[in-house]
Amino acid sequence: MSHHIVEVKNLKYTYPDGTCALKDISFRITHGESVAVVGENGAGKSTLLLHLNGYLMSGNGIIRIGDYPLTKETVKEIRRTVGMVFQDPDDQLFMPTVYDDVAFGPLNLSLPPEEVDSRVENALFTVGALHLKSRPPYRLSGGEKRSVSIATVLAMSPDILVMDEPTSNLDPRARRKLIELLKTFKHTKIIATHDLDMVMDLCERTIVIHKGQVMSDGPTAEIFMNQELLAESHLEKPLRMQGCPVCGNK
Amino acid sequence: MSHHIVEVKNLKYTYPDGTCALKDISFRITHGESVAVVGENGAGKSTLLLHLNGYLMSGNGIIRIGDYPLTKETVKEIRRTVGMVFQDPDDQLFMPTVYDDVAFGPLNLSLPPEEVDSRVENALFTVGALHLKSRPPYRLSGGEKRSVSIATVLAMSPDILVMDEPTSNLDPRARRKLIELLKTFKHTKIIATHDLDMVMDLCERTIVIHKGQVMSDGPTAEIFMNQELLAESHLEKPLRMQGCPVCGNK
Amino acid sequence: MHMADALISPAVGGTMWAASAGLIAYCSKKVRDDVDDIKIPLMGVVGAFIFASQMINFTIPGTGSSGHLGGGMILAILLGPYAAFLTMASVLTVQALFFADGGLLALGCNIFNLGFFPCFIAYPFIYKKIAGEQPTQQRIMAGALAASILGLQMGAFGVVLETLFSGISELHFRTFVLLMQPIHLAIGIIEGLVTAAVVTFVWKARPEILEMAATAKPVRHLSLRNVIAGLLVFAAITGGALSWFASANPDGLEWAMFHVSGKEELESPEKGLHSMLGAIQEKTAFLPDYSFKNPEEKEGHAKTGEGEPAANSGEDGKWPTVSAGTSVSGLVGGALVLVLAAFIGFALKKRS
Amino acid sequence: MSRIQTAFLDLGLMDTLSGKDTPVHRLDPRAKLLTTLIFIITVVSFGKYEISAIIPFFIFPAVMMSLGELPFYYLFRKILIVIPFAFMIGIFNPLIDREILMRIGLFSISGGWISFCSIMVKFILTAGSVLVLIACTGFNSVCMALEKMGAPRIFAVQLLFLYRYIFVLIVEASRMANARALRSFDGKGKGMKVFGYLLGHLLLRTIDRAQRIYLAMLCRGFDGEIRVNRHLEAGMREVIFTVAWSAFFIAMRVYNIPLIAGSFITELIL
Ligand SMILES: Nc1ncnc2c1ncn2[C@@H]1O[C@H](COP(=O)(O)OP(=O)(O)OP(=O)(O)O)[C@@H](O)[C@H]1O
Ligand SMILES: Nc1ncnc2c1ncn2[C@@H]1O[C@H](COP(=O)(O)OP(=O)(O)OP(=O)(O)O)[C@@H](O)[C@H]1O
Ligand SMILES: [Mg+2]
Ligand SMILES: [Mg+2]
Repeated sequence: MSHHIVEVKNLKYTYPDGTCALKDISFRITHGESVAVVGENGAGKSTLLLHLNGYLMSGNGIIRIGDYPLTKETVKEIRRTVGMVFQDPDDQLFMPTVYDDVAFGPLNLSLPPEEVDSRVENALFTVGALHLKSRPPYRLSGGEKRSVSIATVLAMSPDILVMDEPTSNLDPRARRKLIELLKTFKHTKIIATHDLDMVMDLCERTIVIHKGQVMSDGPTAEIFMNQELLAESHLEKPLRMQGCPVCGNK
Repeated sequence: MSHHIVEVKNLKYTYPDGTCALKDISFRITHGESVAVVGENGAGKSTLLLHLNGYLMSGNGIIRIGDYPLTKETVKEIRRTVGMVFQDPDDQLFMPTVYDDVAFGPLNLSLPPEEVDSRVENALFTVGALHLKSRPPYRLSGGEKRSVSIATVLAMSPDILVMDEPTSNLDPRARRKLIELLKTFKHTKIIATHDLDMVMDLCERTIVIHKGQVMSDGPTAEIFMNQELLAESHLEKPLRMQGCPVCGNK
Repeated sequence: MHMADALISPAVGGTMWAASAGLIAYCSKKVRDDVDDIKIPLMGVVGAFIFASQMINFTIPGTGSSGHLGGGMILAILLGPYAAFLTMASVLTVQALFFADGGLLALGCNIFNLGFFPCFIAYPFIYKKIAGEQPTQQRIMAGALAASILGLQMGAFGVVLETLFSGISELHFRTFVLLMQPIHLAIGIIEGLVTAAVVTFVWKARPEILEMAATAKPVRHLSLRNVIAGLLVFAAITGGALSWFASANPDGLEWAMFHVSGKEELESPEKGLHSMLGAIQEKTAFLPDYSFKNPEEKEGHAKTGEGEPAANSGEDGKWPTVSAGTSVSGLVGGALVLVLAAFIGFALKKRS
Repeated sequence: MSRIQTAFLDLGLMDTLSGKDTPVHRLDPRAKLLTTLIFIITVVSFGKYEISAIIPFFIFPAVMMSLGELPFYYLFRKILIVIPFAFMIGIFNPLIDREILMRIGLFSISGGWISFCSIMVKFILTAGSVLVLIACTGFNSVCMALEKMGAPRIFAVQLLFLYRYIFVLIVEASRMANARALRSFDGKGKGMKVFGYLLGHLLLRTIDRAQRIYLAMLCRGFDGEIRVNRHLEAGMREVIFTVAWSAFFIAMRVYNIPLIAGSFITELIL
């Protein structure tokens, strides 16, 4: 079964205004892998992620999710398989209560009410936010919002989780909790981020994007040891690898 | 001369809806100090900063900036002394071009046009953004926006810089450049942030806020060594002090 | 339902420009005097919100087509009438300039149709009355629905009148009204429902936002008497402009009557029809005196005007020669000039 | 590509075009605004059966477009997008006004068709000239010009704010629409109710943003008055530009050049 494979081949994308955001991207992610997509501001990370669930489609290049190539016919099926978590939870939480929000996707799949209910409870339980069920999302703290926005995606029981900068704006503990949470998931994970320390904790593999091209693709540890590569793509070693300024460790 | 002193005594604040955001805050910051304000989401950091330039005023407690207590009469004077950099540069850059934006403050001070002009040039030069002068702000990258938003504040030649989460949403290189820039300033700096690694680089003193109260106030290095304190206030050691997971250094 | 430049005459466009400019000046003064400075950024940002929200669609139940938020009513509820009018005017200006959606000359008409009616009629006299001081969800719902429908009906009627007075379209008053009003009833209902949904959402989440707008003092100052007085002044200006226009073209008023009342009733006296058709040409002329126009052209048009009923009665001998001659010349010349224009453009481009 | 993204791109592209540096771009915005207005008024003032006399007016946008290095097809496509309303109103003319006004050989053309064509030509000209104005002037400059020409300052400032924050809010709105689309299936979840919630949330965020902006303004000494350190300079160039074009428009309005040229040619041939 190749159900959770993500394959991108020679993907190119130019925004209608002529900005060439993706020049030539190819990679293959297999079942259960956890992959980071890193690169400077404007490198094309978000554009790439938007292709994975068919929000953007270009004639150029091939995307396969599981057994299907992504086409107009399969996009509906594929959106169930690929769950996307946005950078700003406020973009994702628009219903009057947390419950409604998490139930929004399953209801649109026309599932029976009991099934919807159990999915919502499960998803909220998994992220540890069951107690927020009846709260309106705009009254939640940043960390709580983030957990709920992940729950909205989990409730669709996706096989692949795609996340755009999930740790931004969280306090250290909330960030840590999120990392722990994500570690427990067995899904295939694709995470675009600037938080390279999280990458070290979560992803065994890293893809570096630079000006719309794959600049490097390999084991996370190797990539972060490559000083030149990092400098060229506006990155730095993860902070933890930079040595402690107090005790002077390198 | 006690011009750049910031003193807060027994400050309390309750939002009109009844949320008690600040319970009892006191501290004193002297000329040229660089102080971090840290704490979990919702601890009250932003609320505290909003008091320092008189946007929020409560009958309870005393705030002194330089020689004056902050009151309705002195607030205009004090707003010149305290420059505030917001978390989202889009909130701060509201004029049609970078030049207009940086000139906005000096023009409100009714300075003569040549003086305004030279201040704008100076401020933009200081942050290394002179070449962006005639660009509209929505055409700037995240890092550029941040630099310009600092220039808008510098053009008022404030004595005290107050910043709310200045490194959020920047890629590693842009973040590094910002830290280098801030290091060169001789102003008194007060920075609310979750980026504890930046705190280590920039601030010799740290104030930990927890549930609207000052939980700890002291040299940064000491505070970050206090594991218990950090745990209680939802913080962690800065990542660089957590040891490298690759080579196993602690 | 944005009016386009091509559908209005300079007189109508100018009058509506004057009216809207006057209202903008008046509202600016009112907002200025309002002590609340925060209105300045708030208006701009909420205007941007209206703009952005118009780009998101929703599916209209049962039809499969999609709709979006129009804006005037929700702005009035959020900002109060004066600030809302200014904001609506800016939204329309951006639409006109960037998307050519409603032209520069027609901007006055559009601001009046989509800004004045919702902000100064529907909001104070419908919404406020229904929603009352202590709004409930039902009251907000009913108020927003009624006010949106009424505002749009008046706006649509404005479009009808402006189009007819401009005399570019052949549509009869009755047909046009029967066309516009029901379409805008549907649009109004949808707009009302959406407005109500958004307003109740905000009201539940952050009631203080609506209270802020409702208690802002300008609203109280807006009395029915002032509005009626304003409308009378406007009517006087319009009337003045139109009668200036009519006196310069003696048949103008008659022509307008003819259009408004429909063709049939006035058709019987052949003379009347002739002079009217003749008047159509003059009416839409820029400078009302013939002497400014090329006599030959006038001749040709006048002839065609007179020749038409003659054609019906079978004696179509004389006019086609003259008219065809001029028309063919016109076409040839037009094509020539068009080529010339393209050439000029091309040559300049090459050079630069 | 969703509508909202297209709109954003449109704005962005128009804004980019207006940032070019050509002789046309360098002109004072007031001159261009005034000239465009005169252009539109003269075009609109033509009788409803006139077509050929309007044709010379294409020279103005053609010249502006080439001097300003503006992409013709792009602007033309933009006009086509908005043409339906004028088309819908205009198309009644051929249905109602069937009086034959013109015969060319075997073809007889009714007044309705002529006036319909006239509407379309006028539409292309007026809409086109507005787009050309923005593409070679920029919105901010047009606002400044409006203010200098007597529009209330608060209105001009408000326009500037609106324009500035369109760029921010459209991105926010499109992300929300995007998030909704990814969890909607078979058109479910795109109804009015959800739309209301979506906009409600966006509105709350927008109002919060307004509050933060206000605060940022206060911090920089805002006292209810917006000041700008910029002066527009209109020199001889601007005067010549405006007067020359206006004279041209009025001349074209008074003399039907194509007709004169055409009769000259047809006479030569016949
Ligand atoms: N809607 C759009 N229209 C035109 N260009 C766009 C659009 N969205 C993004 N771009 C451009 O495409 C390029 C890639 O953008 P993208 O958002 O994918 O970068 P990113 O890697 O996600 O950056 P960040 O780290 O800042 O999120 C950038 O140059 C950007 O300016
Ligand atoms: N406008 C407001 N009305 C009511 N309560 C508010 C308002 N703004 C903030 N609060 C509440 O006041 C408390 C302190 O908020 P504040 O924004 O100061 O926290 P913070 O330390 O800046 O958090 P973060 O790290 O998330 O920025 C929180 O409980 C918050 O919910
Ligand atoms: Mg991104
Ligand atoms: Mg904060």
